[in-house]
Amino acid sequence: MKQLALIGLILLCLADMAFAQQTITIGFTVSKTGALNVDSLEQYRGFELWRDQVNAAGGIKAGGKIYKIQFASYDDESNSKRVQQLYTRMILQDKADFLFSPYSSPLTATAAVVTEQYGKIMLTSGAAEGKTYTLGNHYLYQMFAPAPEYLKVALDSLKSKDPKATVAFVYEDASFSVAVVTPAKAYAQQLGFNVVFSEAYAPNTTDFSAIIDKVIASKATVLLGGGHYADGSTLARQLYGHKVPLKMLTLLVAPDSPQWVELGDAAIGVTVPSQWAPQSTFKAQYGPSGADFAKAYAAKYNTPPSYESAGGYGCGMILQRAIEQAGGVDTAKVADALNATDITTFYGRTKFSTAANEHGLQVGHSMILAQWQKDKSGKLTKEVVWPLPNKSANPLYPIR
Amino acid sequence: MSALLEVSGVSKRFGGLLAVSDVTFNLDEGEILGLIGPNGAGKTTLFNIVNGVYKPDGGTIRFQGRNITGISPDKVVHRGMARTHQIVKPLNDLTLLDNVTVGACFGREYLDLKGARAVALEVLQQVGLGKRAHMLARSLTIAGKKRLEVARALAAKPKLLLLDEVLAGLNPSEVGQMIDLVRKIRDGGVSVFMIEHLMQAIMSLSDRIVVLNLGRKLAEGPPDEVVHNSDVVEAYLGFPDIVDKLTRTAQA
Amino acid sequence: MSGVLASMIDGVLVGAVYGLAAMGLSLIWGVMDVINLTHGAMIALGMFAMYLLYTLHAGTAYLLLLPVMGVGLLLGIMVYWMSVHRVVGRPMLMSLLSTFAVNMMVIGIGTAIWSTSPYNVNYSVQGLTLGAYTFTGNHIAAALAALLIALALQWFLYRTRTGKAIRAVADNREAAELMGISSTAILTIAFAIGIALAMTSGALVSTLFPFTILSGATYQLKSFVVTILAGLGKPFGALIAGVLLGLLEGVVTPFIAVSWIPLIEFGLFVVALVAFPQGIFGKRAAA
Amino acid sequence: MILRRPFFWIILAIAALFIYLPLHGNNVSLREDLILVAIAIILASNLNLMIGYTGYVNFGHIVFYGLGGYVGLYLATVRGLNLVAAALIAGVVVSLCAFLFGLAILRLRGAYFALATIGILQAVQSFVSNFDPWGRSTGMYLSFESYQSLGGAMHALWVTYYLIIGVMALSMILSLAVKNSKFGLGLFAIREDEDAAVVLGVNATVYKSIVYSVSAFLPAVAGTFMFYKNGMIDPSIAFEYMLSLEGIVMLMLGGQGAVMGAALGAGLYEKLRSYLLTSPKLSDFHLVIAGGLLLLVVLFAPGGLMGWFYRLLPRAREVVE
Repeated sequence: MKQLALIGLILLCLADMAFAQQTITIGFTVSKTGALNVDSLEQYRGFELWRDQVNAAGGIKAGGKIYKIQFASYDDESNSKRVQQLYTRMILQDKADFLFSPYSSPLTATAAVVTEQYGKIMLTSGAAEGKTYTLGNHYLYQMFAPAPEYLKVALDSLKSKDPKATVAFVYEDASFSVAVVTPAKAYAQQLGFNVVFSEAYAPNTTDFSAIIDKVIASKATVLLGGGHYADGSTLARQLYGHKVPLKMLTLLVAPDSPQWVELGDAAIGVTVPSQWAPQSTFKAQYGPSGADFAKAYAAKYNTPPSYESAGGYGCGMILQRAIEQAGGVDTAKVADALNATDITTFYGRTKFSTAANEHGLQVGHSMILAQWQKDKSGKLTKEVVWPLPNKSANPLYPIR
Repeated sequence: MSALLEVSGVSKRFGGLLAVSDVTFNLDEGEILGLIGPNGAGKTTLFNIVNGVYKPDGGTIRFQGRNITGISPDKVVHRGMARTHQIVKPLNDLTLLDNVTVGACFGREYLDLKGARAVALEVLQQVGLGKRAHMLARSLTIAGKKRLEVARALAAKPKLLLLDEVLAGLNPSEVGQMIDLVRKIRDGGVSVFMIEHLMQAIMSLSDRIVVLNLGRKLAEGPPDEVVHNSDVVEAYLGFPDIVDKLTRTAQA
Repeated sequence: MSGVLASMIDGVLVGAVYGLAAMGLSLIWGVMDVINLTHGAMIALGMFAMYLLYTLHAGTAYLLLLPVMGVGLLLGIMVYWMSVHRVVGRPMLMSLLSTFAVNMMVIGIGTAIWSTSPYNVNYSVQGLTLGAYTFTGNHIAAALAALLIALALQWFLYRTRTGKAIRAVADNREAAELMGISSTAILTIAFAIGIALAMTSGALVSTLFPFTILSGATYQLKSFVVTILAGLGKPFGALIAGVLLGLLEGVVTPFIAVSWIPLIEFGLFVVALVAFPQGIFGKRAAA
Repeated sequence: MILRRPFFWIILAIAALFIYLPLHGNNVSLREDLILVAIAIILASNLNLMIGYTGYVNFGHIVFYGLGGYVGLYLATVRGLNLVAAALIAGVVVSLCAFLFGLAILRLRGAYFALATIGILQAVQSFVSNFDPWGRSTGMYLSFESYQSLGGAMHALWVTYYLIIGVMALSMILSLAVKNSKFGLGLFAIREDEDAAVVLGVNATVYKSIVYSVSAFLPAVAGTFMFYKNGMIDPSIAFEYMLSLEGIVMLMLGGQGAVMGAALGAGLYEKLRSYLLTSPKLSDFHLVIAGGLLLLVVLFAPGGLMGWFYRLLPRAREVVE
């Protein structure tokens, strides 16, 4: 009888231990198909690497419990119509505790409607456009520096090289690039540049010859713009094919991807405003160092991480820290912890605005400018060229 | 009293071809007027002008004393002129009842659906299709489809009925039934204007006949008079058997 | 050299490719009264065929057009028997839907294989530089290829036995059958040629622009515009209409934002349809 | 008159089921699935008026839904109108637009009309993408606070759901009413043979214009509700060509011409698609399967499911219309 009681006690303890180890479900959609799939995949790999590393290390320890991470994710086809259905499904059916955003500003905006309706925390990456955060949300947290920051770095760097440059803006007519370029135009004029041409193109454009002919006619020497991977890479190729005499070419998002090397000579000298680069030298107060992250990422995926990947990993890290500080997964407590977050990781500083009219907007993170250069062996590499104290190489100017 | 239908100086040109040229004739109330002529004489074109499918290039058409030149076919029906087609045009996937109901709904009296169904059933009985009212039109034989054409036109309660070769393709007993039907229609107070190739039939049915050749009116008059018209005989010279028939019919 | 002129030349060069893309659509439409909605998917398959062949066997990309054409003929025969044969002569809605169904399947399979990521054929021909403007060799070569194919097609339709039979069937299927032409065989051949043309144009486009499995849709819509302008089954009509369309794009773009182009193009399309419901060069569709 | 059709009560029962099922146990997840089914039914039913009743294939039917969404959202957010009023005005405005488009393209027959509808869709999408007051290709966003007027976000979702189910029921009732009317008979005559219909007295020009504008009204109203619920609208989701084409697939699958056909096809297709999309093995193949189904239906069963059902039970025509 005593033995039986002992066995019972042991069983109870085991059950209790098993109970102490819980799972946290994190929901998000990935654009496996559709126009956004390249960028979205990189973001997803960031999420995935974080999950695998956390689980391998035993899980998140908070409030005396251990939480393993599991994902609930679906393909949104780069289409915001599906996003709401899928986020609702993840919240209600898959019982997701927290959510990460889909890739891109419009998809995030639609997902935010659902997450706000159900009062769920969503960390967004790959969604720089700031409008969503001004619509009166309570549970959104943005990892990326907001859109107006993007081209500031490029224009600042240009100012130091060629204060009299003539500038053209050619950009995708989509929420993110419009949100980037509109303040950038004003900033360029403020810096005294002559903006000679500005035109938006349709998101699925493949033939840029008409716009390129206009750029040539405008006699611009610097071109800023682009949008996402597909259009940005095509624009760069065709600018090169038409031998447009540009001294500087800065495109959003696309040149940050490791795939950019496929452009060959057309890739040389192209600059990209970046949330993060492997060369970034932030001293991590929390989580891995930049070098460790890059190494682990390259080992797992055979390709260097892009800033989408770092943003994705960053979402995980910041959420993990907030859970640890909150001592559990209670939404209100985690939200408080996130609101109080001000931390530097390998990804840089992270701090969210707590003002009611822009809750969750990223106010701590700053951007860098990276440039594709040929190293001594003739291999294409991406170097940080701005801001100067952080640089890993000197800017190449003019590029052609 | 003025004529029911007055066609004066009507012409129609397709590209370089003058299909109908300066045709003038009248149709009186209560009359059966026949329209004959060799193939390509412009008979169906003339029908199409009269009921508004084509706009004439010149000339006027008056119906019941009012000018209807160039108004669309659906309005012509509302005025009280209905027609059938030489090449039948059944509404294949509708029942016979629905086919005929369309005629009644949008005809001269512009009935509502309920009233139209009643009329349609009546007319289907009249043309001998009453038992098949709920069949699909596509399942009918050619003779049945011709009757359906007539039924739809009748359901519009027209003052004038245009019949375009309703006898063609029917076997002799069906021809006989159809001829009886046309007579009954006229006796019911509807005037008839009909194109027919079957000479025997049209000679016996018509009160008067208009002959077209190469788009022109060749002759007009009672059947026996038309048959003896030398122009008509000449026009049909290419078809000796027809001349033969014409003469025989006239003698009979 | 002025920007407008450069823009016009660019327009003409790419317009020739639009013309080529439309020839297949126009041929099938003219011969069997079928609006082939697999057209766009076939153009996309042409792009990927070129991509695969070029990765296997780099060299002169233009020589690879021949195997692409061969694949197109085979695929055309398959698609004809799968989706078109049973609906030729039925209401146009039927063939519209059956070809659309095949289109969905091709796009679905293509998405499963290649996802919808953009691909490139990394092949470039030395271009021509006039002043500040450079016209890429790929564009010039593609326009020339389009012209050559139009010539070949014209010769085929007007000088060979089979070509004449195709025209006879297009003109009047029953009469052609009475003259001993097997209309089934001719329809199969015509459909196969139509698909081969679509794939060839796709292969050429792949040397100019990046593409995804969905890229065919744009060229399919442009093919509609060209076909409506040109009338049915006329290779040179299509080429000229294509060039006109490209020229229009070229003339207009220096003066307005490029994002307005689709509005102008589709506005023109609707106007052309309404004004010339049977095509400008006219072939009456069965009433 | 229409109250005497048994199917009228079946429609009401379906709508009641749509409301009861998710409400029972507050199953919000089911509600989200059903809302997409309801939208599909609305689009397919109204498309049925054109394709199934009148015989005119509209490849660009989605243009009404998208334009309705834009007009409604603009009125509701920028102009601050009440949601239902905004939706009704959107319906009227879009119907008027449809009437104008119809004046231009309804003189075309058959395939030419079908092609012109693609042109209209693309032209409208391009126009909206360049139209500043509607945010060009960025579209319009709804403030989270705007849901407060409907009692908070959670409640607003239920309200829009009821509204959309209402529009769904109205769409089916409209189809039923048209089918049993003189107007509907005129449309059927046009579908079977337009020339014959005209000669029988049907004013085809007017009838086609009316049905084309009528088929625009309810999709436009539904568009307002749906994009309001969605929280944002942009040209690529408002005018999705693929969705327009899927509407045709649904209709063929269910059986064109039958009121139930549109609803059945829409329901089944949407269910199938969400199943395929969330099943990891099949998600790449949903297009293949949908295309294969469509091909089989077109080649071997042009009457769709309802056609097959009617052949099995001819008497059912009077009940399940």
